[in-house]
Amino acid sequence: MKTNPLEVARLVAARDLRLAFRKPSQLLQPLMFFMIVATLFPLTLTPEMSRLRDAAPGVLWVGALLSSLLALEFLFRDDAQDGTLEQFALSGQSLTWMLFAKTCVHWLLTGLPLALSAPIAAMTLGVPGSAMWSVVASLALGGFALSLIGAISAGLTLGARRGGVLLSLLTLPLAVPILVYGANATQLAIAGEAIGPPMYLLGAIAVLGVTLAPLAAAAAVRIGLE
Amino acid sequence: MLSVAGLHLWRGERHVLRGVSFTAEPGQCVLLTGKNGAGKTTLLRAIAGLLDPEEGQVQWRGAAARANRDEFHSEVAYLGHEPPLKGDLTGRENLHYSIGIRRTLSPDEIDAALARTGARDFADRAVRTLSAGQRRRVALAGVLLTEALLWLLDEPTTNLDADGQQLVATLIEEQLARSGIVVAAVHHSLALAEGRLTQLELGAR
Amino acid sequence: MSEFFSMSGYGIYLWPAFALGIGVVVLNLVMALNSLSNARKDARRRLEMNSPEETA
Amino acid sequence: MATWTWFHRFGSPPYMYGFARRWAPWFGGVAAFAMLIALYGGLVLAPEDYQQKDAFRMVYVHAPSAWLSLMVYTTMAVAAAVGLIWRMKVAHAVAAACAPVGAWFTVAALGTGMLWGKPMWGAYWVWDPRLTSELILLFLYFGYMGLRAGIEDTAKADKASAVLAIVGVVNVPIIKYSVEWWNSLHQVASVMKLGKPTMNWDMRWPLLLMLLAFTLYFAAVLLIRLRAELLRRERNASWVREVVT
Repeated sequence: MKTNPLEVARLVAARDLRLAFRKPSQLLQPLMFFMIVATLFPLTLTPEMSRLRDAAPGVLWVGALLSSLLALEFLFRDDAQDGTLEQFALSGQSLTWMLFAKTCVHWLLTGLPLALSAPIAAMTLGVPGSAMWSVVASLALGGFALSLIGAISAGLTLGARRGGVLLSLLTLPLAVPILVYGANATQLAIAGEAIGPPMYLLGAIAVLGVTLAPLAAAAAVRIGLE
Repeated sequence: MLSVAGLHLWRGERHVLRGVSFTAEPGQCVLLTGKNGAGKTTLLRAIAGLLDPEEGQVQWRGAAARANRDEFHSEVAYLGHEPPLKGDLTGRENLHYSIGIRRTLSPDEIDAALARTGARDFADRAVRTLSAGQRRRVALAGVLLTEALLWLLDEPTTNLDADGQQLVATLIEEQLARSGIVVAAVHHSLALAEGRLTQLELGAR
Repeated sequence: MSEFFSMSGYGIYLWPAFALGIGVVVLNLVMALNSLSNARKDARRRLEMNSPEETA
Repeated sequence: MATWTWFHRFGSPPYMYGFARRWAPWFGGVAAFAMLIALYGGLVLAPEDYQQKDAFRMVYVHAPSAWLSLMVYTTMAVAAAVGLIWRMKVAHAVAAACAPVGAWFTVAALGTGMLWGKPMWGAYWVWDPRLTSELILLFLYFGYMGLRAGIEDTAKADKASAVLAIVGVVNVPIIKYSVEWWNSLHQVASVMKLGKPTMNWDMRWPLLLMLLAFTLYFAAVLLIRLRAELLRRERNASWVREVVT
């Protein structure tokens, strides 16, 4: 009997989770990278908390963006090399749906931990404790949108030489809106204001991403397998 | 049932497939032969729909395979050069996930398939630690588990010992007996009953 | 005339901008023609190399 | 029926090659003529702006460049989509021919914008929303060209970059909106916006003519580049022999 879509998604997700926990170092590296980037700013800018606080949204978001770019490289690469993506593409199931599941797991393993650990970095940048929930929420939502867009670029660079740099080159301009709204939400949170408007816009991008990005990623992956 | 008509395919500068045509009925096996680089793998990948031929068509059950991709693929098992296995998972886990996304599987079915290909003894070891031949046996169990009508096998006997090569021949015979179709790229001919066999030599010009 | 070139003092910005714009226009035309003539040369060279039978 | 034959004809490389050869000089000629008249109209005939004085004449080179930068990207994405959906090789060649031209005009739009900005804002670079969007557009072009260069097989590069162009074109309005939104939050006081001062007809017709001239010019350059692309892509086809000898 043909597997139903929910079960397909569960199996795809379960496999990725199991593999990830057998190689935890790959999960932790982007996180450490993020922490190091956040540390470099006080060292290069100023140790003065009041000035760091102004720079904090930028530091957190650019750091998060760069470290999620690092993690994006692993999204499809192993699966392309060992033939797993080929089996996905030939399974008779929707590749779009399977890649969506993969992308969600990717966010769960990289974007979410990054958002959850952001308060540590934020604290060292002088962000007040009252803003922490908003920082976490904005980074989590923005990270999800970023994973969706990144999935397209990760698929597109499968067939390319020097995929790593190219992946960043493709993703960064597309990520501008996410960065703008996300950093603004963080900024408002630090100032103690409501973060509603940028969060809604970020949410709108995430919704658009959920509907369109997996389709584009599936098309990209099929091209990459040729 | 499977009909390939006038496939032309270029890889960059090379005109790899130059108008390949053949048909295969249920219970029939097509062996693709030819030198290295003659286009055996390319043809198999084009039939599977992984490559997009510039000209020509692959038809399955009388309809274009490309137009009904998902239905076509649910009846196809493709085994490439490298067994599509995750090194960090055991053979059993690999099959559970990779075949499980195609059809609902019980653990007993997996066990039976592994036993059939002689892979049960090492099915609970991480694939990374298996020899190339052992991996191939696990992958063959995967092909069995798909219950697909059409098998597309690329050098299925690679890395297998004499026993294993015999096993592949037997598995193909059984698939044909079930009215399945097998298209296989091979270097050495397989010990198969003549009547069901068609040979197609590629790159012969 | 010099009044025209000074453009009420904005000439030092205006003329470089027009030079840039026109430069890009000319450059693109030249590059396009160049790439066409290269492609034609390439094609001709290939035709000379390959004997007629082979190019079926 | 008529549209269908039209579609097939334009899908045929030799037909398209001949079409490009016939029409490129006409587009180019008309464009050059219009450009000269528009230059004269803009630099000499048009009166100076009461606020920006003669600096407003920047618009005659900045606006057409900015227009082309976006128009070329859109053309590229439409061609890419046609190529992807109808598997039309000529359309992919059109998309490939678009990218460098578009990138160059984005550079021109940025450069002229900066030269306009200096007298208006007192600095070459100000984080003006339009300049910022233009800069991101340039990065989008870079990504597109990088992806094309990174994939060896032409057919594969065509398809992958087509997906990217479509994703990019969906993103362009979102980027533009987000940049404007970002700018409105950080409104710096009394910065004069680049762009359209209120223009009377004497000022406006040279601009419209210049936009037309740039568009025709782009058509001419595109057709020339298309011929080069077609020759390169179809080098094994028999029609190439006839057109180059």
